Amino acid sequence: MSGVENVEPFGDGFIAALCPELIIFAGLILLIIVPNLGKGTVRIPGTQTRVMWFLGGERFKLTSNPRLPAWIATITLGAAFAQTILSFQDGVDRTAIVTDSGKQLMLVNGFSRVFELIFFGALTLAAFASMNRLEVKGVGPNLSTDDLYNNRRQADFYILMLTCGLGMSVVALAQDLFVLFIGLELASFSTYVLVAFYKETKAGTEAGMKYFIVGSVASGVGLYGLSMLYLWAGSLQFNVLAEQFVINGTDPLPLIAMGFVLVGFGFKVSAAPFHFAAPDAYAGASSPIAGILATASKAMGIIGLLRMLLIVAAPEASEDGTVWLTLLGILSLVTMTWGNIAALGSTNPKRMLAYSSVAHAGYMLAAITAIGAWNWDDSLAGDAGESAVAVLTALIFHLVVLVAFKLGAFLVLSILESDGDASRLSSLGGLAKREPFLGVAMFIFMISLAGVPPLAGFVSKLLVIMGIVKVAVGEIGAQIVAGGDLGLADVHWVWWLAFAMVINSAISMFYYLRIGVVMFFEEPEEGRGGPLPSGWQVRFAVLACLMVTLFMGVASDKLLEICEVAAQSLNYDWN
Amino acid sequence: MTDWISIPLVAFPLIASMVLLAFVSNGTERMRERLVAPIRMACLVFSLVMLTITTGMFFQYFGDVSWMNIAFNDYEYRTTYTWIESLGINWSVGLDALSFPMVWLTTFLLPVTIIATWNEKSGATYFPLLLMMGGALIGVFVSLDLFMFYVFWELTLIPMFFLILKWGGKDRKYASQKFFIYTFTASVVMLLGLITLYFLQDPYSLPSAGTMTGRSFSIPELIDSARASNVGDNWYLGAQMQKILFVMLMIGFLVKLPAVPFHTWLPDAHVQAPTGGSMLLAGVMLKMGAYGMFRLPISLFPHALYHFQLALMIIGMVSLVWGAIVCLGQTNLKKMVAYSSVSHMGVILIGIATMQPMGWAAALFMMFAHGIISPMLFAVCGAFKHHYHSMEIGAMRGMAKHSPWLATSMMFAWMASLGLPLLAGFVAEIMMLIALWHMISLDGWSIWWMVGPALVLALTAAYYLWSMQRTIFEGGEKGQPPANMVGHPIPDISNSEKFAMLIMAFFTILFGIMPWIGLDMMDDWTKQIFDGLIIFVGKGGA
Amino acid sequence: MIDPAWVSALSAILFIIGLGGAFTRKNAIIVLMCIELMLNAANMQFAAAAVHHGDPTGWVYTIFAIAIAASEVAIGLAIFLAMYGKHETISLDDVDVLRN
Amino acid sequence: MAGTGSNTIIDSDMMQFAPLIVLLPMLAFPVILFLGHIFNRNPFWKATMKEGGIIALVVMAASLVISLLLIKDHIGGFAGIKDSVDFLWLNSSVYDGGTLEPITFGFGIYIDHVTVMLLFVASFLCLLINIFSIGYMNTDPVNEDRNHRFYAEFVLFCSGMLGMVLADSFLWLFIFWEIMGLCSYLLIGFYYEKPSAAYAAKKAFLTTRIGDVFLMIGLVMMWDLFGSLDYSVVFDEANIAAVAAESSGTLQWALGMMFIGAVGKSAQFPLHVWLPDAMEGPTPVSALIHAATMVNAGLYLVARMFPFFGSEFLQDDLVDLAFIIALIGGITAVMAAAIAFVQHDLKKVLAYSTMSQLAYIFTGLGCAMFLANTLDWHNDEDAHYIVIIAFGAALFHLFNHAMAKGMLFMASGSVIHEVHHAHHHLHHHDHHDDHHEGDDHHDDHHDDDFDAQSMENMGGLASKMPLTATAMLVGSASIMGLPFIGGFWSKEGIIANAWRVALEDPRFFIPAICVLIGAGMTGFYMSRMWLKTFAGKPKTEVAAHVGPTNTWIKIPLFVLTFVSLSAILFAGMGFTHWAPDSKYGLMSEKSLIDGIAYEINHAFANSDTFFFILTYIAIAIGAVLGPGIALSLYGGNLAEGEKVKAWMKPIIRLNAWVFDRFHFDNKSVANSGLSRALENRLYFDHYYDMAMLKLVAGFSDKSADADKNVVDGVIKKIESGSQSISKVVRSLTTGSARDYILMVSVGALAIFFLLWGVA
Repeated sequence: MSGVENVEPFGDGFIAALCPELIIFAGLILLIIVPNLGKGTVRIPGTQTRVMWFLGGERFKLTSNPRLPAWIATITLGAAFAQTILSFQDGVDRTAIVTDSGKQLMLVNGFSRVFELIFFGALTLAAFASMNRLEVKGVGPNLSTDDLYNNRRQADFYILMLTCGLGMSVVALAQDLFVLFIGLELASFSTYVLVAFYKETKAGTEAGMKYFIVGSVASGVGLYGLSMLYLWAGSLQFNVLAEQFVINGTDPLPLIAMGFVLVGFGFKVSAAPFHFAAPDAYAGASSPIAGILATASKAMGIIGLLRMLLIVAAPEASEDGTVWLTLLGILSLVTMTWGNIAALGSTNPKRMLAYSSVAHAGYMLAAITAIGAWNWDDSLAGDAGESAVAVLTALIFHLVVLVAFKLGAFLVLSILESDGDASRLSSLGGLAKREPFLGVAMFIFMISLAGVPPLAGFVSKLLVIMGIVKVAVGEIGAQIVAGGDLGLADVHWVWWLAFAMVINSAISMFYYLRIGVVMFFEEPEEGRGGPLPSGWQVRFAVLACLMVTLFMGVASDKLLEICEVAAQSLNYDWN
Repeated sequence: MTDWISIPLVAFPLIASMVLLAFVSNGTERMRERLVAPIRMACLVFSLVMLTITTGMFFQYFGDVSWMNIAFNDYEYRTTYTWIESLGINWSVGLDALSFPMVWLTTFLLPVTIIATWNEKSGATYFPLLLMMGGALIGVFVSLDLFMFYVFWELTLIPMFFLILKWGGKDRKYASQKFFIYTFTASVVMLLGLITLYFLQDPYSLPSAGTMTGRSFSIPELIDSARASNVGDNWYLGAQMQKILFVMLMIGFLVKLPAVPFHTWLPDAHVQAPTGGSMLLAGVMLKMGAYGMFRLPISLFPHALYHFQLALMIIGMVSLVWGAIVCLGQTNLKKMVAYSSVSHMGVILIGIATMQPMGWAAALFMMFAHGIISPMLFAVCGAFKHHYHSMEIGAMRGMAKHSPWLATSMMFAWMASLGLPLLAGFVAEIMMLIALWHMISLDGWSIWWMVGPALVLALTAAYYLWSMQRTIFEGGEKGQPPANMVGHPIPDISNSEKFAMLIMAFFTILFGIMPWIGLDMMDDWTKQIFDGLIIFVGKGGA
Repeated sequence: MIDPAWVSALSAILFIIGLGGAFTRKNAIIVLMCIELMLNAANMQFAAAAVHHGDPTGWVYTIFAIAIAASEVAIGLAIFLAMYGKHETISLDDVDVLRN
Repeated sequence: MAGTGSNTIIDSDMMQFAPLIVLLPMLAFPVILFLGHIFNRNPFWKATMKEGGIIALVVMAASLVISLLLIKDHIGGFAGIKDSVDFLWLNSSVYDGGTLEPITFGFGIYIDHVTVMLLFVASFLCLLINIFSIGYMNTDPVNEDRNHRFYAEFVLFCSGMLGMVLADSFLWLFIFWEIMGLCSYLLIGFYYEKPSAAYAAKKAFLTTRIGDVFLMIGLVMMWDLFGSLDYSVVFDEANIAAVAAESSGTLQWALGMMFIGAVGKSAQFPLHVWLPDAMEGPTPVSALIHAATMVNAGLYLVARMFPFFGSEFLQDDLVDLAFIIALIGGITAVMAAAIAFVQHDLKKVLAYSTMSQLAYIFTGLGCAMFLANTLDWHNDEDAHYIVIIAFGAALFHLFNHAMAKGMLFMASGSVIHEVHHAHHHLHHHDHHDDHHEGDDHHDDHHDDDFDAQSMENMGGLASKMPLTATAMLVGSASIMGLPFIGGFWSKEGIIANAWRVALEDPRFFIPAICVLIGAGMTGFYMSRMWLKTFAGKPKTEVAAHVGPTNTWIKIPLFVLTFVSLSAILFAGMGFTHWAPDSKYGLMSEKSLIDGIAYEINHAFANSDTFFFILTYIAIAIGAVLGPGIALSLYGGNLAEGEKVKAWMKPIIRLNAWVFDRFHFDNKSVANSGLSRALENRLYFDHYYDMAMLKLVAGFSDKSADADKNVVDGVIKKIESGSQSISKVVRSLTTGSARDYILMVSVGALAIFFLLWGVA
């Protein structure tokens, strides 16, 4: 499509287009080098002259500061985030990275920018908040080796954060399924390690192992699906695949391949039945990381699903819209119900949030199903396209604001975790008395998750439901408005997904409110009545989340526009 | 026209109370104690300002307003600001004869509640919560935008949740969550109905349509288009869709009302709620359900309304009778009063189901009258609990002797609630009866429909008198105070409580003797809405 | 030359073996090996498809996939090591602190 | 005919003050309440203001004065109706099958003959009772510090009664009717600390409420027929014609429903149970409720229905209802009289007597209604006269009974008051001597078993309370229908009319026989009451120490004695005529002497042989047989040395003579099953209580359980059920990574097959 500027790798405009990623890349290098800067010398071969080359040896005061990696990572991610926001300033440039053989590798557009916003935003907050999480064994030259080792872990942790961000943004940018997959794996590997990074506890390593094993199997299945797709189409370029799907999308081979690919992404978004490792992983991982898993990582999976289902496999293949419609509908229904029902009885706040995250995955799948209920092929014009854009906008909006309240909730738990434990409901006891700000913030996050107005969670859920309903009634809406005597039986069945969503929201109220009750009106656990661990960074992050949650509830217009641009760009700009 | 609603009646109470809450809850215990008096006074003063504004509105002080001649679906003090343009969401407020009495009632009850519960513990957070509650409630009534309506609709839950949770009785955790979840469940179903309704518009046909969706959330515009398309052989959205949407919206409203069998959250919430919470809950919050019915399903879906007339009548009758019968079996004073609310809300439903303008006016007036009487009932219950540390009927007898004020207030409130003539409740009851019988004879219904109201008129008297016999009467010198009261002096209600009771009693009498003050505009409104229906009835919709 | 279809068939068998092994074996290392089998099955398919289509991209994919597999092993072993440090077992069945 | 026909608005200057009759007492209510609350122990308030009694007196006097002036103008103008909407209550509209009809309810004043009669009775008696109350209530220590409450409730009650009488529509009649109900509830429960009083108050309210419900339904039905409840509309012949053409059956049902309301309010069978218990209230209350006002409300309501019965267009349509009214009256007359036979409580005898006499009036009204409904009285002069006389007799009995019974209650109150005082004095004296402490008035009032109301504790009081005894005597005679005294004039008319109707319609033989027997029974129990109280020897030490009564009490007794004795004057003035019809106006045709002569002639020398004989049979039964048996059973001579006033000597002597000569042992009768049944009030209360407790309370308890366990149980089940489902679901997350992989594989396979199937 016109308006897309093609750029060769490392060619003109490459830096401008991939500025956020390059910032991260630079930060990554800095993060590797800077903590190693010291009074290290190197002997010039053959001589006894030792020349200072500043690597290794006794570190400088600044570089030996264990907080340094955290600051570097935060600033890097923050800069990338800022850069992303700035790029919205005057319309998003659409820039494709194209190899000289004409293969499109990446595409920078509104869609990718918004997702970068999600990734970098979440990661910045998590990185900033983690400053208070990771143990710091003092500062200065007189540290034991163990202490030094501990402090060195800081760098590792934030390096993984950055690679995670890099991988995720590659996913957002990718125009080739395999590129997407590589980005996905990069991010996944980072998260595997980050989950296991909490290795001081039994649960941490176990969580890492489970997440890794199940994740690997899922991505193995996904990769095999990719190979089948490649076998079928001879390319993994989205545009090529899409063209092929239009021609013979009902072949068993691509369908089955697509199913396998879905498994890979399904795991990332923790859709049932691929979600089993998720509650364990969330429960075992440190809370900021769990927050990343529930927000950024999930958004990444959603990108995969969107690309795969909407760009590649959406073209008309059966009478009922698209072939995968029923499949995804069932998946979404099962996922949201499963998540909510499981969360009902969960007494571990983190597991509860994990299950709630599963439920949210179900809502998002419902949204995607709704898009699929439309004939995507004809969607380039008219109301149909609008409907799709509406749902997509809602979905993207949901993902953006989800960062605020889901991650925020995890960050509050993170403070409790530093206080000792956050794996029991009772560990939240009396939070509102111990620190009213955190209690109130947590309560707002909870009811936002449940979808109570006027919070961001309500708007996002409302938008998703609106999108689904619009799709469901859109086709016959005109007839109904004209007075045609049509009922629910005539409305597309995805309407019932919206119904399931609202019922599930109501069910979810049970466990979200329970948290509020515990925080406000139960006594703290034995011996935990004192003040919570200090640390302004994490509280600042919570505050930021809170502000976004509140603000997006009442003034979501601007963000909606951005999301709409993103949604449209997915629709119009894929080639 | 100056916007007299948005800031002073909705935004300021909400924001100010939130700021106060944030400020206070982060302070120390000592600071909180010191701040009780100024915060209470500030809340009272502001609520009085709100009352002044609404009263001024009534007396047409703020602008050229005539409550009597507003065309149907036209609103006074109408103000609209764009909120979320892409979705067609506006901050749109206005008042008509349906909403104004409710708004006035809310502003009236706020200071009364504050005065009645002047010495509530943890006042520094309690009074701002009341104010917040008031702002949210008014928000519901003034909203002329579905989105805004729903936002405020749910927003009312939060302060009430905290009021019950923090100041409630022994089972407050259970009660507050049940209250929240029960009504939330119903209202999300309603939300889905609202959204479905939203998308059943011609894209970009309405003036305030969203730039992205092409649809409008504007209630007046929707009602206009409904009115426009309910002509000829057409029904707005077709008969089936009307019924579906009607049911979905009604689920939300019926639970809020509440109607049997969706009422069980109410006794729990009321028994556990603090006095102030109960007063606002019974006084205004229940009316949200009835208000919503009038504002949306009744205005929009006449065909469905006729179709479900029988169902509404049955639900109303069952609520009426069942509430009264269960009342008689209660031993807890507050629970009894709560069930009496269920019973009275049945009157509203029956009034609606009569499909008579008079029945609707009765329902509207019942909303209003019950909004003054039931807070008084709960204020009495609260004082009872406060002084005698028990809610059991018979725990304290012979109140007439040692607590004449409380006894008098109780008797007054009880009598008002059982529909004593010249008190506000009677007006609605007799109008409902007349309208019901008129419908029965006009439409050839079975006269056995009269049995329910007749039975309840007697039963209501029975349970109220029964409880008075065991509280106000008997006892005296020989009466046994509850075990925990033995040896303590038995105080009468405090001056602030007396004052609040007197105010409520005054208005109960005022609206009993001169119901036309409020009824005239309600009558006007029901006539206007009914004018549209007659065309409809004419084409055989019933 | 071998028909790529045969290679594909082989890769399918490998994939099934890998997948089956992944959930039947309880030793973490063996499960890791099974996962490698699955990845390799994909690699073979890529290679076969590359031949089938005469498109060199497939080989590029294969190379990348091999790299991915390698790093996966590295990460996996590291995680298992850490797990062993805490749980003193690498049997998947015995590691169930987190459940329900 | 009353009401209908002429809608002339009389030009009376007093009309503009008419609302004050209602408003003054109504406004006095809060004034007395609050002043009393504020100045509770202020000596000026207590001694001079009589704790509000004077305020009440002033407003009641003002009401009476305005009423009298109004009545005077009314008599002078004598032309029907003032019908004006002075006060708009509410507006609404109904959908009437095509159009919206606006409707209006407003309050106005409506004056006609029936109104004037009741207005006089109510305002006159209220004032007298007010005077009596000051003497009665303010001297009883048990009322200390709460008399202001009494006066406040009293004036509100009066306001309700006067409002009901003056109202110009059935709706406002009902509204004031209910206010009276509330006040009767408050007044009966005046001694709130007594469980029996609390119970009685509740019972009174609930029983009348049941009637009220029917009344409300009747009103609603009537509204539906006429589109209004204003008298001017519903009594309009044209409107009645329109309704009669379509749905005279519905109208009969509506009137029947309203009649049930009257049954409740006037304590007729089967809603009579509240009235005896209502004696728990202070005596002035009993006088107020049972004589002057509340019980008359039901009669007034039925009398108000007369235009329907009298309408040409409804001729013969409402016969059944008329019969039911008469029947209920007949049954209650006999039943209540029988129960009165065995009562020992002075006030309860009067209560049953009230019930019985009201029943007479109902029978009279029923018969009058029947006549009006069957005879062509609009055109036939004779028929017209018959109808007017029948209706007038019933209303005149209302008047006579109200006066006599009010006096009887006040007199009995005076007796009880003095007996109680005597007892208190004796007891207190002992108390003081023994323990030298004088506190606990209240305790000794309530604790001991002495019952100041029981006739077993009295006897021989004729010498100690001459005025009271006289008043009682006159009152009793009036109720009994002794010739020439009070009720005689009206009762004869009722009996005669009952028989007249019975000759027309054999169904009416039941009420006719009932009222005839009832006359004898009345003679018996009223005599019994007087004799047990005033004749014979003092039965207790207390009775021997009773002293005379105070002036406040004497005034009303004196006045009413005069009124009762001079009933012939009222009869002569044409009270029996003018009440229902302007045609027989007060002194418009006849002079007073003529009137009296006519009445006497009519009563004792009826030209119709049947009625001539009937009259003497009735006199024989009521004035000779009944009292004779009572004389032979009770009383006897006074104690030695007791002196009575000259005019009472013959009575005492007669009693002594009969007692000595004809005394017989009635133990076997007194111990019979019937007697026990009568003492238990024929078990009505028992079964009603059973019904309330077992049926209603039991059912409501069950319902409350059901609400908690079934309706709410479903919700709780959903909650607990979802928790257990959650447990099952969560148990699928076993914790083993292998299971997770298995699930992934299963999921993958499922997708595989699903898509395979699609493909």
